[in-house]
Amino acid sequence: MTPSRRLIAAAVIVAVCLPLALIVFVSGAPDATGQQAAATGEQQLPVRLDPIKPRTPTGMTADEAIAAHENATEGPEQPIPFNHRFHTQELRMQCEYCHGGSDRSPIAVMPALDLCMGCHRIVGANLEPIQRLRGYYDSGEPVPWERVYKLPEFVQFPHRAHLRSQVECEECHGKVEEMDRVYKFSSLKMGWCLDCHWQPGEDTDVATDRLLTEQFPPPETPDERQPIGLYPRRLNEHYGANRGPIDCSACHY
Amino acid sequence: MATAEIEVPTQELPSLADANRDISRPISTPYRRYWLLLGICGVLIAAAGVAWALQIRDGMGRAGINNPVNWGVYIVTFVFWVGIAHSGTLISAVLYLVRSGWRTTINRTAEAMTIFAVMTAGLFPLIHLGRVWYFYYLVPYPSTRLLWPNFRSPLVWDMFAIGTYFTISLVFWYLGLIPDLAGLRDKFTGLKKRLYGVFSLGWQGTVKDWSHYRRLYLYLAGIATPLVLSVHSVVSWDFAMGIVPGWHSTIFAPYFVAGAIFSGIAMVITITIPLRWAFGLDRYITKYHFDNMAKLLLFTSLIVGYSYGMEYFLAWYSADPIEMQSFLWRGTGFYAGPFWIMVFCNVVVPMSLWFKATRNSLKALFVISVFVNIGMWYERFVIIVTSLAHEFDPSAWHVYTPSLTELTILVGSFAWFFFWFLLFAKTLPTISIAEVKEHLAHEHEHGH
Amino acid sequence: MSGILAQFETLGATKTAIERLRAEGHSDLDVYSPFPAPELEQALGIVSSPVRRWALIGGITGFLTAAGLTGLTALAYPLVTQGKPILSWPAYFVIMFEMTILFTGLFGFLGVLHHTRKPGRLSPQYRTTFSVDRFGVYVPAAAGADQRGVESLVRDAGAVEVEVGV
Amino acid sequence: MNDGDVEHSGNETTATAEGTTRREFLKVLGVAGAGAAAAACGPPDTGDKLIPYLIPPDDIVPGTSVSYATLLTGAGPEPLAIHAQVRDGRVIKLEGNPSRPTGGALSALAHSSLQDLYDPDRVPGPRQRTANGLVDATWEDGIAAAGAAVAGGSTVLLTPPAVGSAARFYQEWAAAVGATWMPWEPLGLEALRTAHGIAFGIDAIPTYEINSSDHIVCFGADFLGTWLAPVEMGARFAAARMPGHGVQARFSFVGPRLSLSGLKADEWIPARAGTEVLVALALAREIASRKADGRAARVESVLDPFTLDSVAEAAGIEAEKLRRLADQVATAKAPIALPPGIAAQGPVATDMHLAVILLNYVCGAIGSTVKFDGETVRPRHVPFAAIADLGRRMSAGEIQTLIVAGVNPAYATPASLGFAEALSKVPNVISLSPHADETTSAAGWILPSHHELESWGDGLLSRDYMALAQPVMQPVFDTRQREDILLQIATAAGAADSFQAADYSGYLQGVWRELHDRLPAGAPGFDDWWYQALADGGVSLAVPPVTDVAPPLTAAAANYSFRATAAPADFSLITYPTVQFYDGRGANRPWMQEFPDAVTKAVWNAWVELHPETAGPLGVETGDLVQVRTEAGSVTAPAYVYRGIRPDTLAVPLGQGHAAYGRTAAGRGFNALDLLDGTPDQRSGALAYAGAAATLTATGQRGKLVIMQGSDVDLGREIAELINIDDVPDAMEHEIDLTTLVEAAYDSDPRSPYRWGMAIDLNACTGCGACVTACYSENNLPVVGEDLCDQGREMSWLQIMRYYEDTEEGFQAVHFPTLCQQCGDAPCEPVCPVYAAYHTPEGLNGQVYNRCVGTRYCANNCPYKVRRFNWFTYERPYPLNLQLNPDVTVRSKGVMEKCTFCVQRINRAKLDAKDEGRLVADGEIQTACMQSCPTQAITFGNLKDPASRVSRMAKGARGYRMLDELNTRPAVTYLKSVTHAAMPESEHGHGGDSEHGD
Repeated sequence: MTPSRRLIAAAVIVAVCLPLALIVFVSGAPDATGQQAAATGEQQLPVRLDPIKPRTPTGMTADEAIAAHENATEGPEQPIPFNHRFHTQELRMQCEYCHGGSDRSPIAVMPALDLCMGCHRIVGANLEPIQRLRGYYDSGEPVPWERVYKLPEFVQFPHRAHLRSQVECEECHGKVEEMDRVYKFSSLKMGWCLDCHWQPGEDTDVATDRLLTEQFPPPETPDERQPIGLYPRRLNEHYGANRGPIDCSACHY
Repeated sequence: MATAEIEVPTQELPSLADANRDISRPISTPYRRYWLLLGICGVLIAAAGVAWALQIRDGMGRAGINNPVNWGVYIVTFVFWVGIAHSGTLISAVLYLVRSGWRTTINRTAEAMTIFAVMTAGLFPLIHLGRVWYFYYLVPYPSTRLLWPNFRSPLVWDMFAIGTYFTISLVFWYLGLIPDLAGLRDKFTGLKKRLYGVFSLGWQGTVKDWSHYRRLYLYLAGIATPLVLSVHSVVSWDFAMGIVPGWHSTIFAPYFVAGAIFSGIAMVITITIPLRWAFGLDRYITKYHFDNMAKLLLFTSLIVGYSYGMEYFLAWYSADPIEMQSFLWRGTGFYAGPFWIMVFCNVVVPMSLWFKATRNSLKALFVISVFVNIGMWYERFVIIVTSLAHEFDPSAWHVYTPSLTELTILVGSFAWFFFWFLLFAKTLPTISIAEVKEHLAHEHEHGH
Repeated sequence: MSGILAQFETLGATKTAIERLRAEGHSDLDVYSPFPAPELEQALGIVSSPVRRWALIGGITGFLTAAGLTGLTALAYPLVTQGKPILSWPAYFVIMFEMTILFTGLFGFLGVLHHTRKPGRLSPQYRTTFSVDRFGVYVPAAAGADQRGVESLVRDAGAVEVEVGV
Repeated sequence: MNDGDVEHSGNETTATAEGTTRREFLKVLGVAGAGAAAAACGPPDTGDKLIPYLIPPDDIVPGTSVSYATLLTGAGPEPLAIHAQVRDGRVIKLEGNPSRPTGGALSALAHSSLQDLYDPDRVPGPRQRTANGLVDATWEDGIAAAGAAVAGGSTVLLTPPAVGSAARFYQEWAAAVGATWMPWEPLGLEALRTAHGIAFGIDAIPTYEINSSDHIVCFGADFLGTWLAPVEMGARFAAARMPGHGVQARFSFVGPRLSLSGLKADEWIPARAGTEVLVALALAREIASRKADGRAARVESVLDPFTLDSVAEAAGIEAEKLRRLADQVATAKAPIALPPGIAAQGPVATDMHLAVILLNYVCGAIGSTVKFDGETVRPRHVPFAAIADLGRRMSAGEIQTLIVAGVNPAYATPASLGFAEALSKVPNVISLSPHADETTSAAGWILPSHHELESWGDGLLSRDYMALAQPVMQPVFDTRQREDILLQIATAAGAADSFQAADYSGYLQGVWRELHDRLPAGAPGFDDWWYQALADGGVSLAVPPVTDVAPPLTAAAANYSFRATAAPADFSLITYPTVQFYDGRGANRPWMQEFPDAVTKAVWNAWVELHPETAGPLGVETGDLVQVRTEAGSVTAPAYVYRGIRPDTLAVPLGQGHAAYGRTAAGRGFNALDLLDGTPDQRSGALAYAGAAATLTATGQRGKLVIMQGSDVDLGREIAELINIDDVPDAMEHEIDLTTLVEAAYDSDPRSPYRWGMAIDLNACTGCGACVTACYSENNLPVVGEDLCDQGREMSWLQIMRYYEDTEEGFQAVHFPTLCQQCGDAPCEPVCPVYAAYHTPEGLNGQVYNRCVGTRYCANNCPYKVRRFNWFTYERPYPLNLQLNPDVTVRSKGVMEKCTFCVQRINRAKLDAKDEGRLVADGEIQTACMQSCPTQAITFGNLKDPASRVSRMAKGARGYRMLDELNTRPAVTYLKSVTHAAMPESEHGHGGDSEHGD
């Protein structure tokens, strides 16, 4: 009667291992995220306003850029084949040039068509996509860019807080300067958020607040106040307080 | 030892072969009446299904519940069915432990009832969920949110208690079935043989096997007994753990357990009487069994009645105006009707069981048991709804009346229960053949 | 491999047959019974079943599983409710209790399946009458044993039907 | 923020500015709204497109609110300076202009004018009436037709009273085209003006400084609800009634029915309807006889006939009460008498006002608490009599053209006047109203004008402050500025040259240039000054100090012959305006229909108030249908049994019973004006809203009146607390220190510097409901409709419960704002199986909508019953959804929701603070309710900061917590209401438990 034997043996093993497996998993879960987070924590983040590390331009031409966007496989194809790699690497443009204001707003600011035309009235005016861009501008229609990142309504995500805490654009959006066509770099799932917000050994957001009381008494005049984006890092370095709240109500309300 | 007292004259004793034949006789091609009943159940279930579907589409608003009264017929019926589920394991397990032989012929039916009642009850927490499509949030599984259920919540306790109860009852029931299935396997041929063969796991009743079997059966009876008590205690804690006046009471656990056994026994009686008649099992389910069940019914009725009184006594003695006003309103206010129905059905009617005549009249017994079933549904209604309708802040008081959707689903739940029971009655022996034979054998021995 | 299968109609007869056979030194008897018969177990000298150990292990496993599940998940994302401690053992105990019982039952069942070699095939000596009202005693032919002696023995004991060489 | 919505709507708005058609703009906004509405239930369904700006506006950061200062004149009796919160091109919230004395305070009606702006039933564009009904038309045709009609002569322009430059504009316009301009206000102040004309020979409305008074005697004016300036008066009243600071002013109310204001009175003198005048005179006589000074001598003769006892007899009250009141007023330092408002405005309205003036005169209030600051800021308007006369002339065919703009005479005049029929006699009826109301639907041409929030304008708020109104968003529909339409009509009528300005904004600037020219030298240039004014919401004017605050009494007044009305045989009828509907303009706003009436707590209907002693014999209970009949007509409506009304009086609310005006208003309740025969007061021409003789019959049928409150009394559960002023304790009884025990009870994380808490002063709360509506507006609360309200499925996070507390001689209402108490030991939290309800480190009871599965256990276990469940997914017909606040998730079916102290505001403030490396300062966060409370009854702040205002109040002597015995450790502390009335031994009365549903 070996078949039944085997069945039973298997059943017994499962039953005994279940609790152990569970214990390992549950206790393991935070650790796992922790290691990742620690990893990102150790690597020295560039100060936000530094330029993107100059890379040797690959000598890509505008036509190549357009082709590269159209031939790219990942991410949605855009109505105008805008090539991020080309603009950031070849032309050395900064994220903030087009997406400035994100550090003052809960949402990421999309460049106005006006801004594009600032250059493209002249630059590449003869290119077909640029002419289409021109067409939009003249007809007074906005460009219907394809959305790449979309959070559900029940998540309140302040870009501003993250930028001012010196979270790099690329931590969430990836190396956009190497994308011919922007694709969704991160899952935006809650666990993914917690990878950063959850720092084992580090203290939670309330501790940040407490430390503020001790370390940063309200200055008399506004101009004496901490330069934007500086204090959270100092808190991290000096007191190991975390990067953000893990409190549900910080994002869900 | 009750065994000795079976008042069946020896010459009428069926032989072991008779037992096999008689008890498995119903397992045959059914009559039209059977299909009719099955069909009616099917229709009612379908109706309830539609009602539920509409509720999921439109929202809980289709039920009559409102702001102060957030729980209504659904939770009432849930508790009702969980209560029904209790007699089964009680009769099999507890009576098995105390060696009261009269359980033998009814424990199979009672256990089946338990299984189906839990299957019915288990639906209601889902039906009453505002966003049932997210029910898996209640299940402890590793998710990307790193979030788990809140094990401090009585609702989660409830989930585990009911789940355990269902599983253990199922094992208990199935274990008892195995030898009988083997008997059926040997009786039939062809497909039936194949099927019963598979489920009997190749049982051949060697004495070694019987020894393991008896051991486990004993253990199961042993753990099922505290389980029965714990399950309905946990159910009662869904309310007792709340601060609602009329819920927040320490007597709830025993009170609910007694109530559960009360309603369970009643349901067993309600079912076995027609069953006995329909399948001609008069020689196996005798007056003697009903007499014992009636006594148990009377006893639990007394406990339940005592609890009703005790609730009022506590409220009065506490001198807490809120408690007092709540209980005063319960008996005199908008819901006085349900309250007095409850008292009449659960306390007044069963008192007739003091008389042997009533206990021995199946008709009377049947009527009384139906009364008790109704009364016990109302008991849960009174406890849940009246307490919620008049809570701490008088300005928030508001009453509740069930909606058509709720009633349809309530009726559907009965159909669902009897649907399964009908299937059971036609496919499995409604009495534990092996145990009956064990008895008869001893009788024959005595007879010699 | 051949032996003798005797069928009996009463418990008593079966019992005496078993006792005599064992006295004769036939230890490995297969006895079939249509209902649980403790008398026969005594006759065969079966004292206790190892299922008890399975149940015990199951209970302990269940208790630990529940403890781990409740405690560790609470720590996995510590959220306060009503000022209760993150590790609210009194509340978690309910879960532990239920899981203990659940695992006890399931392990016990597995135990029975294991020791009764179920699910499995029917043995050639099995007769369908064993599930109705007959008791069966199968005496495997031991090397050099006297088949006749056995046969007459069981007949004396009251066997209603004896098959040789099954 | 959900990028989807926000970017959509925002940038589309500007796209519109750049010329995409309005339809597209609206479409996308609609999509955004729908997307928001789908939240909390699975993935959102906003479009997957990102629409950026074409030209980025300088001052707008996408996804953040910009507040524009402007002026709101149409929301109730007073003009309000407001800040409109604009998010991505949509107005989502209105708040009071914090730079004004009343701060962020607003009225419920003001908040709800957002729903007026986004009213789905607004006239979307020009319409013409043809043989087959109303059809779309073009502006050009409309203007041309109107021009021709006006050129035809005998034109009447009917508008609301115009403030500021508009008044001048209408006059000039009327002159230019040879028309008559009639500004009209249904609930006007004509009687008050006339009375002051007689008394002092000046046309003025005084300032009633009740804040500096120590005894307020009100003769019927609902000054906290609907009369004169409720928001401003609310603040003054709170100041007057604040215990501790000096002595709390006494408040006596004279009149047959307790209004919202009357319910706060220490003493009620239930004078028969119409006899308030006698009471006032009798009081004046008593006081004069006590004072015996010069003023007393002047009015001795006129007061002589009104002896206390004769008056008490006539008014049906005990002379003893009256005498005691006289004593109190006579001994008071700074007493003040408030005139009858609309509710007491009977056939002798002028006399009544004059009597009150005389009372104020003899007790020395004139000049001290009643101040005349010269030129009144209140716009003039024609009396009701003039409208009645207009109706007659219309029926006589004397009127060729009637231009109606923003008033609704066909509804707001008694049916007996037959104004509706008269309209049909007018060849050209042109409506410039944005709403399809009764008058508009009778018009031949509808040329819809902008909503106020889309318009330019200005107006005096006080004699030294000129407020400016500017458009705060793109027009929602194809409408135009009202004055622009008139200008174009004038042009079409050939009167173009009489206006230099091309449009009204130009005209307005012209007027303001004149204002600027009057500035002293060294003032900034016009443009800077103008933009500053736009930013601030107005400019302060340099005006000479007031010299003559107490003008002398005229001889006419000194020898006036007063009239009183005879008591009707059966009942005298009172028709009164309500906070939610006012003159009926609130009726098509869902928020206002679902607003529980401050007195009856009834919603979505109109009712008949009668005294228990009246109802008893008839066997009538609340909700039973009764028929009220007058000579003018009769209505059958559900009864409301009310202790606060005289047994010989019936009262019905105004504002319901619309035949048109929109899906929400149409066919609800009845129009109380149908019961009036339209007799004006002879002297002032004001409509007599009170005093009509009525009969009452019980129909024996059961009607439907949805009351949003279960029991009216707290049955000794010490929920609503009213104490006598002498019993105010020195320290808080059994105080729990919420700042030190936190570790023990985990009110909030011990390491967190915050524990958010609230203090609510029941003594200050007047039950006006501004907070309730503010909450609807801030937190995207759905409106569920009458039937669901009846089933107890209302969604208001904040409700004002009106509890009756018995005093020795009568009763007094305690308005009890009930909201989530954010308990430290919250019973709702542990029972949630999925942690959707949990405790935040800052002491809030967090509610995670997207985690909620809807077991509703939390709501069962909440002793305060403040949790609300989404029984359905509630629709917001476009464009109402444009008002949704993107900072707050819109909940959908199956989700539990509740107040979280406006956690979105808390989080925003914390981010701002962090950016500046500091903690949130006290007062930096204002919850929506706190912000809009006129009496500042609500205080919010950090309980862990002992210096914070809320901590100090929470420890205050009057402080207590709701159902404290449950040890839920609420973060909300209530301050007991204080009365001058003697309290019975058992402090808690068990009067008339009217229980809901039983």
